[in-house]
Amino acid sequence: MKILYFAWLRERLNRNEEDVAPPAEVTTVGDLIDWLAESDEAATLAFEKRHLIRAAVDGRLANHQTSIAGAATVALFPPMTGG
Amino acid sequence: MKILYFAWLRERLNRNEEDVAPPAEVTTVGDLIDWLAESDEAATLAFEKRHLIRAAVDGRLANHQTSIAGAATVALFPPMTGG
Amino acid sequence: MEVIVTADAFDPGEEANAFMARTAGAGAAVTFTGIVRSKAEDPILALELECYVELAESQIAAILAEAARRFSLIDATVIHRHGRLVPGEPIMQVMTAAPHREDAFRGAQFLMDYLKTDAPFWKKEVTASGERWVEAKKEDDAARERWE
Amino acid sequence: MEVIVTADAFDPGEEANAFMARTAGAGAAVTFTGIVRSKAEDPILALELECYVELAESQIAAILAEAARRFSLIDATVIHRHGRLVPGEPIMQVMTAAPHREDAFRGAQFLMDYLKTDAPFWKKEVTASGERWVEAKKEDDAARERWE
Repeated sequence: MKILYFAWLRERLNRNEEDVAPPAEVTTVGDLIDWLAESDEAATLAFEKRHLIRAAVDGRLANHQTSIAGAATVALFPPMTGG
Repeated sequence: MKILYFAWLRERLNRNEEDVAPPAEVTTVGDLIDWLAESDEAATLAFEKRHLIRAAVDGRLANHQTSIAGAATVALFPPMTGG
Repeated sequence: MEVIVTADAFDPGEEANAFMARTAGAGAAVTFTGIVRSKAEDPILALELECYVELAESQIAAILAEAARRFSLIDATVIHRHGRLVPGEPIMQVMTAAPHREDAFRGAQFLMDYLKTDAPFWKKEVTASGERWVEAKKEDDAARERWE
Repeated sequence: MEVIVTADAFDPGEEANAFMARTAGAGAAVTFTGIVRSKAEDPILALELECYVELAESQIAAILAEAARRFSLIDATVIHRHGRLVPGEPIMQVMTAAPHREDAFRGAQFLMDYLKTDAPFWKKEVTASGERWVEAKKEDDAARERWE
């Protein structure tokens, strides 16, 4: 599963993307965030404000309850500030 | 006193403007409309829908109660349809 | 703040660019362009706009000043044509600039609502079967009243 | 309906003219242009816009379709830049065309409110003393919620 990072989340993690293989019990976006947060200290800090993390699963906006079953790409990012 | 006419009021009266000298008892826009309506048959017809007539006195939008005392120019016209 | 009442054609995009170029510090610019419309089921050949030019200029200037005050506009311009126009031609354009988008939008809407009812222009449609004056719309009065 | 997500600069007036040229039958066209703003008391050197391009394109297309449906738009276009921009440069532009002005205005406002909260762009301000990510505003969430 490919994870994409944007904006300050990308900067804090110091990577644009990574390939991960979460265990079977990681079934939702929220689970994925919790699991990624345990990777290392930088990740724990980056995901600290968990409620601020937005997501897209396979190119569709998602929320923390959205399933990631079978997903190829999950994007994680802060609240959007376009327009 | 110069009277200016616009749009269908101008067309029905068949004139753009005219100079008039209303009697002393004609003190408001409404009085002026009533007085002009008595000029001839075309005027009676043109001013028939009295409530539709809008006015400007010396270049300021006015209503039927507005005084015309000392006015140099009174414009009379139908509701505006600009924009 | 600029008022242009003219019989000449104008270029909407060029005017918008010129407006934005002279409006430093604005984060938001809104342009409304009114265009001569011809319905397929009832085509018009031309739109004739009659205008009381002196009053139009002073009225639009007053409406602009009020809009700038109410919506903290950095700048605003109204261009309004008169004379004979054909379908597809721009009739008029309102441009507003403000620090934030909501004021720019509301300023432009306010200007449009007031121009519709308080600027001395009269539209006549020329069709194949004759001419007809456009009647003032009740909706336009209602739209204006929401700002009172 | 057109979505342009690009790193290239665009000409706001030229785009508005091209939009109006391809929108026959509209009586009303509204253009909103968002411009990089630098406050005198807190100047910025540049605005860096990060973008998730694929998602931006599909999200904007979905928002456009919804706007067209709600406000009977004849046409609508969104242009949104990403990359490094300097103060005074246009960031993005929304254009709507409708038979009547109220729909054109409301369609453009709807698009703006949704773009602010639902299009994957992130702004970073570059100042003489460093860089800072622009925070999402509560007002933008509130503005969006009025359409729910």
